[in-house]
Amino acid sequence: MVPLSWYLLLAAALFGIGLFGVLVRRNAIAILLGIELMLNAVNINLVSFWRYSDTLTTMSGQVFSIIVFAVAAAEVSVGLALVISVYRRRNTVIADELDMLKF
Amino acid sequence: MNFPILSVITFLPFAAGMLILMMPANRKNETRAVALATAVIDLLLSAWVYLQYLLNDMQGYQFVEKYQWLNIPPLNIALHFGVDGMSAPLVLLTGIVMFTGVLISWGNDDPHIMAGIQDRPREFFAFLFLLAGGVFGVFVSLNLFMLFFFYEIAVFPMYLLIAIWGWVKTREYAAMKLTLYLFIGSVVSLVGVLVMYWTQYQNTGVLSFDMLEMENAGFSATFQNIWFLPVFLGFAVLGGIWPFHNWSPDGHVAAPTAVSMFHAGVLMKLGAFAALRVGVMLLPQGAQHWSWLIMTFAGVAVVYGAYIAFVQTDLKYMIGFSSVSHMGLVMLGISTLNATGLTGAGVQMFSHGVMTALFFAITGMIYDRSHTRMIPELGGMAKIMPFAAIGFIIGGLVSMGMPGFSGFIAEFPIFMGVWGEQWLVAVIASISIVITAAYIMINIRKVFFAPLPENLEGHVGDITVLDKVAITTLCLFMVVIGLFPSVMVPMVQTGVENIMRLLGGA
Amino acid sequence: MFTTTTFASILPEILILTIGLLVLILEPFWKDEQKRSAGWLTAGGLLVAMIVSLLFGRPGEPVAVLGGMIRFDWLGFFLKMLFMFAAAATALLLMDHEQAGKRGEAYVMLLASLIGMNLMASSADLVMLYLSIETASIPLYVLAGFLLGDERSTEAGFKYFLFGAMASTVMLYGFSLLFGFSGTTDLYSIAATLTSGSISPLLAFGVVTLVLVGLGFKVSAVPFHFWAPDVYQGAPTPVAGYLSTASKAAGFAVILRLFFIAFPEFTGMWTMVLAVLSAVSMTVGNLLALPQTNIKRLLAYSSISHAGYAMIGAVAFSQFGAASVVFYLAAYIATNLLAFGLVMAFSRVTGLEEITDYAGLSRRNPLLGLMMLAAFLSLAGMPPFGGFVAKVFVFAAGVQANYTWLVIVGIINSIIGVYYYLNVLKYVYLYRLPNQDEENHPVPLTQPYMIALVILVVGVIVVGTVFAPFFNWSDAGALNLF
Amino acid sequence: MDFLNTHLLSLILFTPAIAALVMLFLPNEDRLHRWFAFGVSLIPFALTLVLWNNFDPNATGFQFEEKYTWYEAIHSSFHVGVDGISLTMVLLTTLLTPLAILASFSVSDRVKPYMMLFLFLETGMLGVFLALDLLIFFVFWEIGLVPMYFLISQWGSANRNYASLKFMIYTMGGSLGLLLAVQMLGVLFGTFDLVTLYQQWNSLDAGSMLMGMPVSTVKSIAFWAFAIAFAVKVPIWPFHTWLPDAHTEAPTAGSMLLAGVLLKLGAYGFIRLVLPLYPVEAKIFAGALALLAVGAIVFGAFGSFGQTDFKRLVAYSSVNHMGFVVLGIAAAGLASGTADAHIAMSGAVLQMFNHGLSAAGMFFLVGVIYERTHTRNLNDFGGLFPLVPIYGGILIFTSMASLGLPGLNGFVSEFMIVRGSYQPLTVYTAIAMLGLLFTGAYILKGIKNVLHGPMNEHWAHGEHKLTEINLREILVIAPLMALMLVTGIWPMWILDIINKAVTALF
Amino acid sequence: MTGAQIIFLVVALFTLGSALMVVTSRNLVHAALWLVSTLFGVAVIYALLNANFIAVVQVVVYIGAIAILFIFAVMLTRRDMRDTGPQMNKSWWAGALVAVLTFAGLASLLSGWSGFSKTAADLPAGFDAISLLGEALVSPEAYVLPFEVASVLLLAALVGAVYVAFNPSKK
Repeated sequence: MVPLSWYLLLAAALFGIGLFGVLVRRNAIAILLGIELMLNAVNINLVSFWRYSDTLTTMSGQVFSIIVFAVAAAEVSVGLALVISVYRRRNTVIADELDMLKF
Repeated sequence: MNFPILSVITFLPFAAGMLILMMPANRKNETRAVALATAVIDLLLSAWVYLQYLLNDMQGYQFVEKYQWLNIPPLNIALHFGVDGMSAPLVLLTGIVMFTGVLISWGNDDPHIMAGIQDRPREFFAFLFLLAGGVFGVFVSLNLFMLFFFYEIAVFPMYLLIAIWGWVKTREYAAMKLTLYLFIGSVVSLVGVLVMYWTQYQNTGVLSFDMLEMENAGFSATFQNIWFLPVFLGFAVLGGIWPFHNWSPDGHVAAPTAVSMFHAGVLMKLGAFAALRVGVMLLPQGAQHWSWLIMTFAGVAVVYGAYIAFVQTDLKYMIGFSSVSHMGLVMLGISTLNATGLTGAGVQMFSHGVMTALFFAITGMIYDRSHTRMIPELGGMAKIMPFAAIGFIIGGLVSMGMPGFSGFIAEFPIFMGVWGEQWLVAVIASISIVITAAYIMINIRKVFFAPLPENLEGHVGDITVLDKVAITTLCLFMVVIGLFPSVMVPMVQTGVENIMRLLGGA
Repeated sequence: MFTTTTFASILPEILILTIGLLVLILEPFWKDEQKRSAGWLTAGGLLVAMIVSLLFGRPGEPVAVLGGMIRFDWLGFFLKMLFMFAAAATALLLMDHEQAGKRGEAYVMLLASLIGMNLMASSADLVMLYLSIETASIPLYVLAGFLLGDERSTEAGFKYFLFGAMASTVMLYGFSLLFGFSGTTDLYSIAATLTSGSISPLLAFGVVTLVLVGLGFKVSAVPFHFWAPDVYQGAPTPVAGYLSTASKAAGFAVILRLFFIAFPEFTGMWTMVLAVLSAVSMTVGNLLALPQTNIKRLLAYSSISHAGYAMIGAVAFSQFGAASVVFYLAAYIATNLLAFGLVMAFSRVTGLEEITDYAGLSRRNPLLGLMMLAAFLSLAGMPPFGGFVAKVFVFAAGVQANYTWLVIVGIINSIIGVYYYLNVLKYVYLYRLPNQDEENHPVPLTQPYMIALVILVVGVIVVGTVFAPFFNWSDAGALNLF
Repeated sequence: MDFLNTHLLSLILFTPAIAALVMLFLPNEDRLHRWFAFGVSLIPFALTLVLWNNFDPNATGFQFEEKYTWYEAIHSSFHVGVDGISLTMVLLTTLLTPLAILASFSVSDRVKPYMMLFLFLETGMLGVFLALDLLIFFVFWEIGLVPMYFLISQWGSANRNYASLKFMIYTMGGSLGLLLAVQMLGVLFGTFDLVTLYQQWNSLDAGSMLMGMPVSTVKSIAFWAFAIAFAVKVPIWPFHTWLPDAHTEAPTAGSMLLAGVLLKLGAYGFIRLVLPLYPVEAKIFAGALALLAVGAIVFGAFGSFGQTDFKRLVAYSSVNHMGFVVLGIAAAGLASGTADAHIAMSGAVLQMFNHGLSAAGMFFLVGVIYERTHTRNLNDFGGLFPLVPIYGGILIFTSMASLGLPGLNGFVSEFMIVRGSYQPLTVYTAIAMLGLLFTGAYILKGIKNVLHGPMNEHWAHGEHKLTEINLREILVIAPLMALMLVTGIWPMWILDIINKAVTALF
Repeated sequence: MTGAQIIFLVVALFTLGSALMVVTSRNLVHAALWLVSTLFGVAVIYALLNANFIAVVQVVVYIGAIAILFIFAVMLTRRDMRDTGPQMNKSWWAGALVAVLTFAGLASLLSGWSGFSKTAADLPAGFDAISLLGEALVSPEAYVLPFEVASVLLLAALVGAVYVAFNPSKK
């Protein structure tokens, strides 16, 4: 049987990779991809915590992950719409080129 | 007394300020009339309080009103008003300064003179009344929170009043400096006040900002020793205590006339009064522990202020530094912590308030007409405005502590009080009397009796009837108190009695 | 089961949803020039909703409803009323916005995020909490980038979204760990299982850190503040106002409930973390505000520092502390909305946003000048405006909790604050336009602005003078946390 | 009449001040002001005559006492009363004031304030003589300065600013010590009442400690604090330098009062305060005091002799004459209780009175000629006797009185002083008598330069023709001359009263 | 090492490897495709955890909707499809450091937790996860409110996204 720790480490690793993507990618869409990886890491956490908990029947973990799905969908749709909107005005989606507002 | 007279006194200026703000901008004279009416009513009411004050009640507060404002457990904040012998004269003082301040700000449409406030009198009077209301509030509050509340209200209109209507050259700098100084002082006290509040809770289980209850909070000696200085000095900044007096002359100089009057006449009293009421009365042991320091500061202020005033060539700076010196005397009186000195301090607050208001009023009149305040550029004013000259001379006599005027009545017990504690300070501080006499007399001569400079010939006119009324009012108080100290001193003594009780109980 | 209590507990949200749907349905049928009426509908509807909720939706004893998803208590209710008030004011301010005012979507987004905020204030479950935070945030991303023709606005929306998504994901990771450690998503049960026996303080510290990334972002506390100036500057001004007030306040609601309810075991740890955040926020916010020349950026940095002040109350971890935070939020919502409303009213006419552009305003429109006075003095913490009392309360709470050093930091910062707030007023009152004929360049106010601004300015003064009822409500709310 | 009897002193004291206030409201008519002031100033004189008449020289202690609460807080009351010494001084004051006013009828510049200041001055001077309360004493002591300052600085001659300020600062600076010492007494005993203080202060155990010092040290310091204040006023060498300046620059009537009365204030202070309060110190320091007195006599005489300015000459003569007063006082202090002391002291008091008459007369006469010639330079005169014989006669008469010609008043008092002092202070008295020689020298020099010698033709013809002294001026000088003569021939009319008071006191 | 463990390791390595490709590939289309592969791997993990419904949702929603959305978005922002220029910050090493530290920190923190290495009990017989989940989502005693709110959120997001993305004409 696989211990919980393996899943948690997998999630942590995925989270770290996602974070890396968020922090270093210049392209906004790539940053969003990183965020998706992080969200998946969270979901792995949630589901595995559910699976390894003493109270399987409450289903909290699974419900949580379902909600995360919904939120992720909403977030991505709005986010991509914003990316497109920016692209339409500025012809770029490179995050550091969007610097009109820099101090 | 069922009529809530203290509340009316305090809130009337606020209400009037609102009313004035709502008046049409072009009705300048109507605005001024409303302002004057308000000031007169407040003066009469404060005079009523003064006259109805019962002298045989030696310890209590009178005209007490108490409305629960916020009485849930963690905070007991009440609109708790009352006056004692210390504050009643100051309420009257505020009424006087408010009245005279409005009078001399009336404005004159003669383009040569530009006296008073021509530009946006509406806002000016509204802010001035906000200030006045705050000042009244501090003097009558018996609740520490409300005291603080009104204290801050009294501070910030100063910024606008100075910055908008002040002397073009320095107003920005002075207004900001003043506001920051005062704000720093007040927040420093605030920390102390909050600490006192919670310590009271730890000691007695009573959560209340009520100062009467806080008197019994049983602060330990160590606590008092630690927190007395921040609380006292924080407030004393507004009292212009050396070495935190720096803002004061700059502020005086930059402020328009009526604001200078308020500033020096009342606002500095506010600092001294709050320092006394909160610092000394609630932390008596701390006061005893640190009185030497306060006395040192005050002693330096007295002599140093006088000396610096001596070397000024700007009339307003001269008066500004003389205020430092005189407020030093107030602090000196407070620092004695004995009945005589405190009585003197109480009277000095009133006396200096009236006197310095008079000085600034007359200086303003001169400046409005001659467009200069530099003493070497002035002269011959006695011929042009003899009334102002007499007023200034009387003010000067009060300033140098000439017997027969209120200044003497105030300074004498202060020095006596100091004698009782530390005679050397009295000896050193008394030097200021001679210095004061010197610069007052020299400058009176230069400004009023030296020959009129040619460039002023023909431009400068006499002061208005309103100005004369203001001068007369102010002079009257100084002379009456000087001749008959019993009109005020017994009242102050009742307040002092209370302080002595707290000091003795410590 | 559905009971009257259940219904009452989500009555405001139901009403808001109804308004939103009404806007969505009616808006296509309106002619172009009528479309700003959506603002009337929103504001009026929210007013009705507030009244109805006050009549029928008042909480009694705190009770968990809907399976413990939300807590029906006074804390949530009072904050909901504040948010609805803020949203109504924002709707009014939006109405005469050139590009956004006639778009029904703006009001729909506003209402959607309002639902999210309302739920943030009462959520008692991690699932619900996360969802409500996102419900509040996602429409705001849209609102921030609402001006499609404006590069700054789209960029603001874009940045807000990127940072927001990132921060909320990190927070979510923290939530998932919290769930894992305690085995439950119910905040009130977490406290029981999450004892120092079950997890080490270090682990708790890790979780708190992760969670604070998201919440710190919401309240724009340093070091999660860097988005705020850009977004406030770029977003439509009323939205910026809404962001800096209601959104921030909702973040504080979560901080209060989450930390007070779920982490009582680790109080010493998280109060210290919050204290540091608070001190840093105040200091950095104020220092960076000093050199600003754009008024919206100035307000942004000031809002960062205000997050720091409000946090002092949370650091105190006492009923009084919590009450002082809530009171602070009430005062701050009115104040800052007023400030942004004024900026909006001014720039709508002049199109200018630099502080120097405000020269002579007090002559161009004396009323506007006075309102600026009220708003900025309240921000500076001067009586008789709300900011003063609020600041005194949080400072008092800090002193009570023996965080005197933090209070002193706060006080030093207040002094810095006074300086730059007064600096703005200096332009309003002291300086004049170069050509000196200010009176010929009036700044007229339209009806919605008049209504909104007057209500706000009255609110600022009422909170600052008749503070007792507001504090009583705040305190009643705070009581629910203990 | 009952009211008059019980309030006689108050009436004398306050009539001039009240009259001055009434003048404020009189129409601006110079003649009216002159006559009003003159008429009013006669009232105190008349009242003083009543007082003199009702005074019982044989009763000990103070008479006509009045006591009202004044400054309760520091236990000071308005306490007045007269004994033989003060009665003499009151008489002098009330006599000289109308004469001075009459003498200043020629003043045409700002008559109203001028006359008002004179009346205030009278109140101030009388107050000092009447006060039986240390604080009241101090109050009037200082108040007197103000009118005098303005009289000099406004109506004085060329160098008036310098002179008036010097006068002010010297006196105030001198009074500083007095002020502090007064305060110390007030702190120590809780009262300012002189009668009480006489007893309590002297009953202090000399060995005990006060403020960290032995009582004797404290007393010595306080003694000098008092002594210097009075010494400046008298003035005693070396504190006299303000006096020639002030006298020279003051208007004629101002000089009359300055020399006639104001200088007596200092001497009176010695008699009323220093000797009774510090009998022991007075003994110890009598030598030093006498040395200073002799210094004043000798240097005054030399200084006088060296002057070319007629007015300065007279001014220095005051130093010289007042030196005798102090010498008498010093002797009385040293030998208190003996007949020598009584004689010396009586002589001193009488000398005060006499000098009041003669100095006032001399200054008036200088003023008379100055008004006509606008010069005071002795070298500009010469041989004027033929031109103005009446004036010349009067001048010679007055000079002789001043010089101490037997048969005139000066002789009596100087003789008594020398007689009384010789025993206790032999050496000093001997030197002082040498000084007397120079007195003769300078007075004769003055007369010679003015009246005799070759006539300066400048004054004989044309527009500069010297006119004879007029009736008004004669009316001024006549009472003085009459008194000089009467006192010289029959001094007992006044000496009796003085002597009894002195005997009772010392 | 049991079979389940071996399967887990294989899937995990596949997932992490794909994830690494997502964040490193220069071509965004490739990155999006690698995301699909990662998501698929995560779906298998869900299946391993006996969360079959979640696994299905993962495939349907994530791969079917979200990932496809990404690909559209990438294609719509055409210019940046060209993989010219650096795809990472100049300070990418700092980002890497943060990421590694985050992982290390999380791992070390988690390893200190008492339940870190616990194993799961077998599912009870007749355990019907899907119906339990369904009930939980609609029961007023459980998660009906989030469920409803999620729908509000999705509606709002829809309205917002349409407004933002679909507004070509107005300037």
